[in-house]
Amino acid sequence: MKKIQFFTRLSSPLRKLMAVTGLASLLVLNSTSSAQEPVRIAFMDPLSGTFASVGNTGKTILEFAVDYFYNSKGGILGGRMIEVVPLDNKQSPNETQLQFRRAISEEIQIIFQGNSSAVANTLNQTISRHNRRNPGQEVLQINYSAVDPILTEDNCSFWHFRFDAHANMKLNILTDYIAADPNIKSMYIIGQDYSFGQVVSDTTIKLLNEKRPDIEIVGNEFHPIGQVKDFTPYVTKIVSSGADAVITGNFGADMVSLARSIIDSGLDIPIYTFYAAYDGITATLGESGKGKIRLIHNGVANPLPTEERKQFNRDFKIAHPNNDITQPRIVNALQMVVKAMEETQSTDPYDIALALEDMRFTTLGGEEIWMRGEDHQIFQQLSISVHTDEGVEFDADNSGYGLVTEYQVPLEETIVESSCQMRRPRR
Amino acid sequence: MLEVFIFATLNGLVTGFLLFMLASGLTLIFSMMGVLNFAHASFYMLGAYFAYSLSLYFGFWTGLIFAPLIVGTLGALVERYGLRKVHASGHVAELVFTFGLAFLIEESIQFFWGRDTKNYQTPDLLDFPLFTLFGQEFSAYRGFMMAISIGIFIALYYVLTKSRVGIIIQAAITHPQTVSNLGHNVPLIFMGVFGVGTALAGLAGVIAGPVLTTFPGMATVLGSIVFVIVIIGGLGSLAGAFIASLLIGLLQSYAIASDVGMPDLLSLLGISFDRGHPLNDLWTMNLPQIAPVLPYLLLVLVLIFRPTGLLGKREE
Amino acid sequence: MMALLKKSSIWIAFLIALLGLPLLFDSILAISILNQMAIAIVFALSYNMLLGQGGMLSFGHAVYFGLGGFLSVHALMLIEYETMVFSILWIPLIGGLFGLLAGIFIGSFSTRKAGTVFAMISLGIGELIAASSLIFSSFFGGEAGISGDRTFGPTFFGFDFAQNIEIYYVAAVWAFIATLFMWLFTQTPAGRMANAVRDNPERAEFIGYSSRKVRFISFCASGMFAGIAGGLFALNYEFITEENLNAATSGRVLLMAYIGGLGYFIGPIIGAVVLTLMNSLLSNYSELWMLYLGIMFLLTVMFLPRGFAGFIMMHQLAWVRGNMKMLIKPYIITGIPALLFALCAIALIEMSHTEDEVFHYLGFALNPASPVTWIVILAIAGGAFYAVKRSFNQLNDAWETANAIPKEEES
Amino acid sequence: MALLSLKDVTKNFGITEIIRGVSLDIVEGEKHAIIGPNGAGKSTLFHLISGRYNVSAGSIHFKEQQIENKPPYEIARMGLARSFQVTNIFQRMSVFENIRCALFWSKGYGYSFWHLLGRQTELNDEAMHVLEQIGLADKAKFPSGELAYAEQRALELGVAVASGAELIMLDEPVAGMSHSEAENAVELIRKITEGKTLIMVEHDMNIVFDVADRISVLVYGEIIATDKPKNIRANPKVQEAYLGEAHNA
Repeated sequence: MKKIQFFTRLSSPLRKLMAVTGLASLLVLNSTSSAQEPVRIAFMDPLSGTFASVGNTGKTILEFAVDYFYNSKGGILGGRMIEVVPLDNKQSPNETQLQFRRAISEEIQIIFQGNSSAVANTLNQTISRHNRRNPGQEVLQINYSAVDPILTEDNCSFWHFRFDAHANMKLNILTDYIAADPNIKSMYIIGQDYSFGQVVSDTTIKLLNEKRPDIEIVGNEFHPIGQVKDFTPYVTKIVSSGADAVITGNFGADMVSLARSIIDSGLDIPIYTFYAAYDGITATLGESGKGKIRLIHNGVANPLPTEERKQFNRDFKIAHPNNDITQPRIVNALQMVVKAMEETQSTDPYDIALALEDMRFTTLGGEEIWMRGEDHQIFQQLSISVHTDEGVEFDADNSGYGLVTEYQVPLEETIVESSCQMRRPRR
Repeated sequence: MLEVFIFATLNGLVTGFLLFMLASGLTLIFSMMGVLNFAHASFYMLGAYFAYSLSLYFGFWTGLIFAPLIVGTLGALVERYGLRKVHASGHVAELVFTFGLAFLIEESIQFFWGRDTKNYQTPDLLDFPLFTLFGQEFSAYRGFMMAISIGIFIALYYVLTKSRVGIIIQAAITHPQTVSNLGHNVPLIFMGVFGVGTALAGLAGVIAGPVLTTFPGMATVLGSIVFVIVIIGGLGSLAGAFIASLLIGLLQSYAIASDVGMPDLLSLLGISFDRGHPLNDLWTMNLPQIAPVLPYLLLVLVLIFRPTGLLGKREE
Repeated sequence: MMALLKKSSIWIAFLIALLGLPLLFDSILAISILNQMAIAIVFALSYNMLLGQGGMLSFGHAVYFGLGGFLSVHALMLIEYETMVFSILWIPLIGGLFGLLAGIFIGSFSTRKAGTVFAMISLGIGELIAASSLIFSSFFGGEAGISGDRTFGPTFFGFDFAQNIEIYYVAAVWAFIATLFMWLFTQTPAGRMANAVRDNPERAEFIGYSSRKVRFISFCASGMFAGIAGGLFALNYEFITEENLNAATSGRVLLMAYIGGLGYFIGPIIGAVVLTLMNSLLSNYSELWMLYLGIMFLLTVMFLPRGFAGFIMMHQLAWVRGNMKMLIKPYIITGIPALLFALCAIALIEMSHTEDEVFHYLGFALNPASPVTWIVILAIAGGAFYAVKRSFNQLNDAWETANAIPKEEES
Repeated sequence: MALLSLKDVTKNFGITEIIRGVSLDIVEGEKHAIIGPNGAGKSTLFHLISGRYNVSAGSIHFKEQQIENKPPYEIARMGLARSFQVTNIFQRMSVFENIRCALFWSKGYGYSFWHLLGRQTELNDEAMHVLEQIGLADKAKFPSGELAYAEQRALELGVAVASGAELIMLDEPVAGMSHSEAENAVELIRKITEGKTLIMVEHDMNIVFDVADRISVLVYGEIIATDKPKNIRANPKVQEAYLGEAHNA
């Protein structure tokens, strides 16, 4: 019996239909056939719905980088192109499951995913389960942005690699920075009521207690994620608490609304954040946020250290004038995965995973980064940058405002212990 | 504590008045046409986006005037060419229609304006603190929001009680059948009310956009709350909607401002649980955390004990 | 005997279709979609018990689905830790049981009235439970949800249910049983009185029935079947999150039932199948698929008020009279330009959205930057629109003739 | 002994008193008509007896049991059935289903969800029998909402009497019918209420005097007379208050 691939070939009747209606006369027939089968990698993030802007930017960066480094230069592994397959998970754990099944149905074995730790956790569990039950069809999770520490600690997996510093690493550096500021005597913590918000809260309290016991935590607030109309009532509490600084793990609209409410209330205190830049946030904060908003992130912001990195940004801007390189770690992840493939001359996830372990790699920005083998966590320099319009060579949202690095910590100082007890598959 | 209370009250009032601008239109539509307009908050969002685009070229004030007009026209068109057609298939069909409309408006906004947050700013003219109390500023823009909302309330009250059209509408809210029997052009009234109702929602969007952030999710955040207000206030009662709007605005604001929770209650009762208790989540719950669901709790309680709503004059 | 066979032939066909489909569509993706369909069918049918048969418009039906699912995942965990040992085949029963319990509890106060009051209580309850699921994270697992593993239970004739195809057969059998029982429910006094109360709650009281109690029974049964669907979900995905009991899920089931056709038992089944397919396949082709879904949905509500099933049933009369062939030609004549118009509209929307220099569409490479492309497509769309408009009257006439009462039948 | 007994029944809506102390005994087997000018409170009285409204004061006994302020379904279960002035059937269900639903309770099915209706031969035969009685057997599968007006009225009657109630209350059963339709309807009423107790509200005096054994005259919420038809015709009070007026009109 003929196996019917109905679901993936739906368009062919339509194609015929278009052909008979005579449209063909003015159109060039498309020809993307290549000699060798492409290496397919999935990009699974929200591409529609509320969170879509972050996902679409990430997709654009990955696709651009694939083209920039490899496809335009004849491909990898002796002439194979890389094909990025976008999978829209709408940032929902449910949809992630469905899209994962689509990925394995199309025999994709590498999945890039970054947004939402809840999704990353789901994907991690799903992949572990799938790989255990289907030996020979394993899938690799390339996590470029989900920062819940548990992914490389208690729930660490051989099939998961993280290319971003996790929340505790970032908070470790951020609290060092705060602790060094003698003007800060009290701190207000506010966050979305979900796992990352809670990690930020718990860890901040713990670390500040160790580093600066004199700093008083004058508020520790959780608000429901994505449901707050108006942050002013929260800001009222911040004002009346007399806090010298605010720390928040908010992202998206919750981040913008919170920051604007704080600034609108006339409160002139620093706001320490993780995600207060790009995708419209920088433009919206604009002048009012200048010098007040600080971000902790891995890699570098302005000034970019090398000419290659600058050129990459410029070329990207030409191709995509309305997007920014928001997450250079996507590029690092791609380059390291390809390096692992080239080293092993294989696209088998198991081989790639072994090659990635303890890989040291020099990024476009000239820094050396390290993928620790024991828990699959990347280590690289961490920076704290400020939202400003001075000294910004590469701005965000075409707004003239952007991030300028104020404080940097080299790789060695970012290393933290891991409780990971990895179960390694036998081959 | 006093400053927290004062600001919580002010914030509650700002939110409450804003909610009333949405709820007033929805009450009119709901009471007269029996349509639970799920897309009402989407018109609010459209207002914010139109005003944003207009403000880029002509400034904030042009947006303030024209965006609600555009939204109102769109609303009237939707009523004329969409809802009226669906009307024959019954209330569930109408409701499902508005449900789909809300979905479509959100998607269209993402299509035309993109998915990121929009840099829609308050006008420079109002970019100063109105007053400073206990070190906290109350921005002039918030004062302006309140003034507009109160102005709308007064205007609406005046039109509905003094003008001929208003009296017909009032009658149509409480006795929709009778009014059509009296020979008034009910379809035209419906279209007008729908247009005005959505224009009010649009106006709310215009003035809320700069402070509450203009982004594609802004309708979802408000959507069902407005419903809740209309139901709590009671069918056919604008006054009820007004009271319910302020009630919910203040309720949420006070709940966030308060710091009490189960731990306080338990310690008052002298009970304590350790963290490992299976119901630990319940014992550590606090009021700010559940503030957003309070309106729904209120809704369920009101419906169980007083199905007509606070000031409702009729059921169904 | 023959009569029984004839009566049950549609059920046998349904069972064969359920069990046979994976032989036809055997890719991993197809199995995944079939699994979703089986779950969606049970869920949508359970919703129709409320709205279509009982006249209760609910905005919170996902609560019963979700609670059933959460309890089922907890049951999976109990099996995993060997607190209780039973075959995972019975998991949907646990989901159903808790759906029923939740239905009994919530129904005890929400079914007093139908109409707006009921709808609003269901909305409020839905929001309350969805919100508390995020607060009570030890039970609901916060936004990441909770997960189990279905392979730890006793095996069933050597199957350990590791593969999705195995679970599909479990789901298919359960979906069949649930569908059968839901249909049988409509054939009982309680089921018929649910219709009566939907049509006229007042009159129902004067023939001896408490409308409230009739609604309550339907409500509980509906909650139970939603719980079974939740249990199937838990088995299929081995995890469940807050999403599964929030308003979006409640909205989706309303759409399924409505688009399929509320007045017909088969309606929600059609709706579940169509929406699941669209959900899974459309997103493959365009990131604007939600926009198309919205447009399609509005068009359905406006032009097919009785859903797809209603549209099919519209042809019953023509079919009975043997006039279907009169309709085929007009349908094709109107249908082809309509399809062409839709394709052109999609092309225009996509072209205005894309950032690429070449836009690949239906096998053609279009240049979005060139006005020629735009003009040509607009021209085709215009022509197609004109063709639809012109041929529509003929279609209408054909419809009238096909459904006209033949002379001898007129009395 | 009276089958139905009203004692000083009063009903007010707000400050308006609609029923002002009505006392009335209906004897088993009698055909009783209630007449009176518009707005006299006839329908309200029906609603009070059948449980749709609660009484403000007074008591109602049916089969010697107190029934005032009980929910309609409990009263119906005791054997009191009624029809409505405005057609009040299950619009989206078939004619057959309408009748069958009306039979459920009296046949002891209750809220059963374990009896399959297709197998209840006796019940289905009974429903068909009622349909034959009301002359709608050939329309059994017809959606009831699409019946002609007179047919809907017949179905309305059928739903009321199907359960085999001992006391049947008909609220203007022939209102809105043409003369010949009304005649048929009266025949039907006679046929299906044979051997049962009947209370009816009707405006058409010919029908009232034709059908009723006794007549009560309700004026402004009070019964001014209850008597045999010929005595009512002769009663000067009635003539003054109602009949004269009606005859002159």
